[in-house]
Amino acid sequence: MFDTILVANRGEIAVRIMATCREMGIRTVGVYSDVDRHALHVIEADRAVALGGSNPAETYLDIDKIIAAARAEGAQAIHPGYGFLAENAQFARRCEQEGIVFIGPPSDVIRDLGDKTLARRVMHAGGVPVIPGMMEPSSDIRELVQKAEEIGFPVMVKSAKGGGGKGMRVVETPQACAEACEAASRESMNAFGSADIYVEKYLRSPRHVEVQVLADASGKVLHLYERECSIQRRHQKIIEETPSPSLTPPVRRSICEAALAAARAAGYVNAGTVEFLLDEEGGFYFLEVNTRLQVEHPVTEMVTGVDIVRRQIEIAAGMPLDLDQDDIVQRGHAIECRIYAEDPMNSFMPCPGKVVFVQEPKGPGIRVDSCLYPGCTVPMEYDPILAKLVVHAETRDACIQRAMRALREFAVMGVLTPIPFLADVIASEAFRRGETTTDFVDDFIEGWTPDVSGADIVALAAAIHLSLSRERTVDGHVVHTPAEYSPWLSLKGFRP
Amino acid sequence: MFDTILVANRGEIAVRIMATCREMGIRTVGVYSDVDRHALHVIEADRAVALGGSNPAETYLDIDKIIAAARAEGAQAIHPGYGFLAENAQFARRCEQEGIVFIGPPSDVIRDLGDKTLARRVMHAGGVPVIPGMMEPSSDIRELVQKAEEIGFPVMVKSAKGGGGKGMRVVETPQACAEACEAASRESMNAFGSADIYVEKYLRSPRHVEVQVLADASGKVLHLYERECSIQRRHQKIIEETPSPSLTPPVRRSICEAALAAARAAGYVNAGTVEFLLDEEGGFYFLEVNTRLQVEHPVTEMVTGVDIVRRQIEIAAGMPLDLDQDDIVQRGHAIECRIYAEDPMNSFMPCPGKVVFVQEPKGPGIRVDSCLYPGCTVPMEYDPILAKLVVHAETRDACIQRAMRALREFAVMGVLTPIPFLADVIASEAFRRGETTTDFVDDFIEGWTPDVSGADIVALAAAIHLSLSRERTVDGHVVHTPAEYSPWLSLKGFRP
Amino acid sequence: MHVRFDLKIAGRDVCVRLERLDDGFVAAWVDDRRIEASFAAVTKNVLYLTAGPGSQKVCLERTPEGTYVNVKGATWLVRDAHAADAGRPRRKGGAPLQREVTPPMPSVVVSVLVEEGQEVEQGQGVVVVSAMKMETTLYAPYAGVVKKIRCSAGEKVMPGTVLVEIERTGREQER
Amino acid sequence: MHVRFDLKIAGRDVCVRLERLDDGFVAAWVDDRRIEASFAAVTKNVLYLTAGPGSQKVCLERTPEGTYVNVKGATWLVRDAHAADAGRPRRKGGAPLQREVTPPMPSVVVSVLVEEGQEVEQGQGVVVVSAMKMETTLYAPYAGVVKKIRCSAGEKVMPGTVLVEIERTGREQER
Repeated sequence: MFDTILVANRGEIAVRIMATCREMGIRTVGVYSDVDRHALHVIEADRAVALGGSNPAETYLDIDKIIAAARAEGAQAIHPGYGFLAENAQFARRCEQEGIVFIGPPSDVIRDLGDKTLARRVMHAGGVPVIPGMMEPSSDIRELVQKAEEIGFPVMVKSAKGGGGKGMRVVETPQACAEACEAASRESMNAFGSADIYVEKYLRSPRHVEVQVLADASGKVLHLYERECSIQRRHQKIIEETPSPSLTPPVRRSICEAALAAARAAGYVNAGTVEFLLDEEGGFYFLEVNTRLQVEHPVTEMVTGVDIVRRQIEIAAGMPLDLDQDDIVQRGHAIECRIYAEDPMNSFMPCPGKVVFVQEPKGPGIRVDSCLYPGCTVPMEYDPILAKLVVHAETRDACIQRAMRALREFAVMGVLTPIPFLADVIASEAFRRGETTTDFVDDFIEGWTPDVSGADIVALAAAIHLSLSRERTVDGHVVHTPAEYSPWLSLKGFRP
Repeated sequence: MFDTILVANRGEIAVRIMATCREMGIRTVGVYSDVDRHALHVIEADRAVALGGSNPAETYLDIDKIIAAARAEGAQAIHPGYGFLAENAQFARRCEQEGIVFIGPPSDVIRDLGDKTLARRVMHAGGVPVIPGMMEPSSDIRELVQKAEEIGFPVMVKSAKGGGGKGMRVVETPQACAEACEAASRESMNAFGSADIYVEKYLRSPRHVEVQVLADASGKVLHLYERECSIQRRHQKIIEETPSPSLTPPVRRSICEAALAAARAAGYVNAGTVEFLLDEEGGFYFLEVNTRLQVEHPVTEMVTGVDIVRRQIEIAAGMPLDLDQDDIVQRGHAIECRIYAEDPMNSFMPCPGKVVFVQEPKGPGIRVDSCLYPGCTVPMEYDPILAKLVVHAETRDACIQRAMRALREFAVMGVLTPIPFLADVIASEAFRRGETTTDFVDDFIEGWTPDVSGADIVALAAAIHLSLSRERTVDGHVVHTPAEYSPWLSLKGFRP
Repeated sequence: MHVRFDLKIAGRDVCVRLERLDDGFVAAWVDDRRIEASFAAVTKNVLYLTAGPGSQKVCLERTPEGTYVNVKGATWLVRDAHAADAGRPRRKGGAPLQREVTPPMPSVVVSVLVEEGQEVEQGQGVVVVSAMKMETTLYAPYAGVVKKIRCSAGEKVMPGTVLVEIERTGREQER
Repeated sequence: MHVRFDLKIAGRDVCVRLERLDDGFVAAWVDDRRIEASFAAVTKNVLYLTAGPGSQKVCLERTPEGTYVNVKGATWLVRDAHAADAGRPRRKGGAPLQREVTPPMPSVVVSVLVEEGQEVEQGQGVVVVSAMKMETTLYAPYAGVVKKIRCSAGEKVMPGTVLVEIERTGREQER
């Protein structure tokens, strides 16, 4: 087993990975940018290396600096977390060349699965259902339009290399097709350096269901069941759960089998996620493979009891999976809510800043993966995820109740968060009924306003708090009013 | 279902019960003594009623006051927690008379199981193995000595009514027997108003294994497997785990079956725990039934996935158990460490006081049930339990590693706790090997001293902290030195 | 004797008059509503408040911007109504109504889309900024001529900083 | 220029001399050991300290009794060696060595076992106190005569308060 692992990431995921490393007796090396000097992942690391600079490109994405830090600190392995270098085949290759173990799949697997039409061909050949559409990319507009007509409208036009919505558009009619293909090809060229695009069937209101897989170097492949991740805003998941309320037992069996077939077809090793779209008739189609630890992996950990990060490290160290498929059972229900620094009242715009107060919920069935502490800074340079609230209970109904309790006990002050919005989504009849499609948030936000009925009590509490200036509180602290915000003199001794 | 429940308890267990109530949409009424005015269970309650006074007898043990509070606040049910009135048959009876649901077994079941020889007869008749010994109590010394000789030395002399070690003594030789019986009988008379005692076989270095049961009003009885609770000091458990490392699968099956038989023999309803002593040959003997929620119930919740408090409330509300025995599976391993306010260096003497700082561990597989907050008072009037650290992992080894991590991340300052002692116990070879008998702590403490090798770093940190007086910290707070503890002038701007 | 607080909460002015504030008891008017409540300052950040039939835990933290208050997971910023800037009106789902080219949050400038002296239409994109992996285009609030560009690509900029000055050429400018 | 702290930690005197304390860097002697370390005051209660090959999170809270310091789950009380009371010697597994009849912790008196004027042996139980469900018997530290009983059943008593005064009759008392 490794004695030192470098965690090439920041935020809650770096903190979470380090927790498992500490349990395994593995020394952790953190890395940090200038603005992350006092970030929690630095404080939690046994050793932290400054990368210098603050932009992602010059810090968490800088392969040379990360490799140099691993060398300097004697790390035998690097865990990339998610985002940043996690799905960068070039980085994985570089690790292989340097003799450092990359905790993830081999670099050529990352590369193949990153090429969308190649991945489609691999999956199709492996017997995995893919969305009807082109298996080879093209930049020939006439060919593209002809294929679109064969597939039948509406269709989705996508970049063969891209991701993140760039070069992607829905085409509803034959008339609009040529122009859409031209625009998509141009965008793909600008963004990814390739004009190659492809056309596939567009699914309306699909559900997003993914399957967690684990594969060891000997070729043993297991699945850890599915996650339902349809509740998204800006194509980014905000609520995930498992089991999926939309899968019947036979569909669950099929989709998990398909995920195993996908992992085998790709020669997969380590932990990965096979994403599918599910149509209204229960048909499912391969979307892509995420060749890394997912943000939402904790819901799977809670219902299967498996520590996925520990398994990743063991597999990377060459240990076999000492589990069989029958050992892995879904028990109870788990829901994850992502707590971003963002404003649900304003298109979920990110809100960097300083967290002045935080109190996380706790108790039975509650897990919070977080990088928050009072006084911590949420920098503008990176993804605004602050914490993940994960709850587990015997049934979906009990889990919903637990999630509502936990959200109401989750206090973050100083930056905006969607906590009240998430609580209202979870409490909604539509969510309770399991009506979770990728359109959910757009539909729900339409009719949503935050509850302001408590404003009077809030005003009273604030007035009392202001009045207690310089009085001693129960815990022996003195409450101070900053001079710049003291409209009233001290009320010490004030009585009617 | 009830709409309001009064929780007739304090501390971590009241907080834990209220959490489940909130999830079930049930309003909670807390009660509190004068010294508990700012206790966490008051802050967490939807409504709190002052009982007046501070001694247990005039507050949490005062049946009239508790009943009056329930009436005044419209509570349809009372959850007694553990300790205080939880196993008081008279209180349960009073609730029955008042038409308030007592969340626990019927009062006559509590009464019968509280009488030790009656419980032994009930169990024996029900086919449950009991410790060889007398089935009827006596105060006739000659008869007692004769029975002791039949049983064979060493024997244990016990009060028929008592508990908590009073009137209990081990007799090694026939010569010492008469005098021991006389003393025990006298003590029993003084403590419990009855000279009746009995004699049973004394087991050396036994293990303490108990089985959680659930029974509904229709007579359905299920077990939730065992807990190993051998690690004790002063006859009080401090570390519990499940599964027990000492049970073979056949013994596990037998002991769980015996627990079901015990619950059936007693006509048990609601959640209860059947305690057994396990000898070195794997034989086990009925010890007693705890007719309440146990302190250590969370380890069972973590490995079975069942919320025991929710089941208690549902059963009390007349709902049937919608589970079958086959639905209940042990998964993974869980360990609980009790965090008392006590001094492991000084015979675990209780240490009341004020908690000036607390930081609880978190992350995957960790649950902390606690009544701590910075500034909270630990009163001298009650049991010194502050918190329970409960960890869950796939295997016992991983669970031990997780417990060690969590203990090292659990910071409590202001009152003494056994956290460093617990960490050393958990890390010990003997514990890892599962050699946990009730003698464990006495043996372990012999050779134990706290690690003081970090004193230099602590001194340096303290000196830096003292030097930072009145400097701004990263989070924008100002560190103040109380005037009475400022041996040095402010070092603001101090440079070499 | 009364103590009066003019507060601004969620865009609304609220007047709180405390009539009595004993140890653990408060009597107040909140606008026209009479509230009597008991309270305990449990820690410097936690107030336990019982008003009417229920009790609640309230978390509070005072900052130069105002007092943050959290009740049941929802955070409110309570400001002194006199000191608070009037507050920009906000529309749900839309950016704040801007009269100037300034970023909505601390950001890095990705690119400047116009040059000094250039004529711009109302609603024309002038600067692209990026924060937390999300790019936002800032638009000209009115038609005019770009008078001065006050930022460049790669620069960190804060809300309130005017990135591009535009001289209005519409009718309102005519005197 | 040096700043010197004479501290008492876990019964031991430790002298810390800070030679340099820049923003984030400290050079010090701890007794005879030279330590150079970097640090960050992350919050008012958390110091992040890197000394040698490893880093650690240190929690600190200052109180009138001294500074509490927590590292890896273990809490230390660091006192000013000059101000700290000499500290009673402690034996593992035993009560502190007492020269007076005083409770080891805040307690309630359960019963007084002696009367004024009564002769007591060394080690004879004189008062039973109770704290947190645990009863403790306080013993006569030496043989003597009970001069004054300063407590009664039900009373709350604190460490340091002498509950029973005993006039010594042993040899040492003879002048």
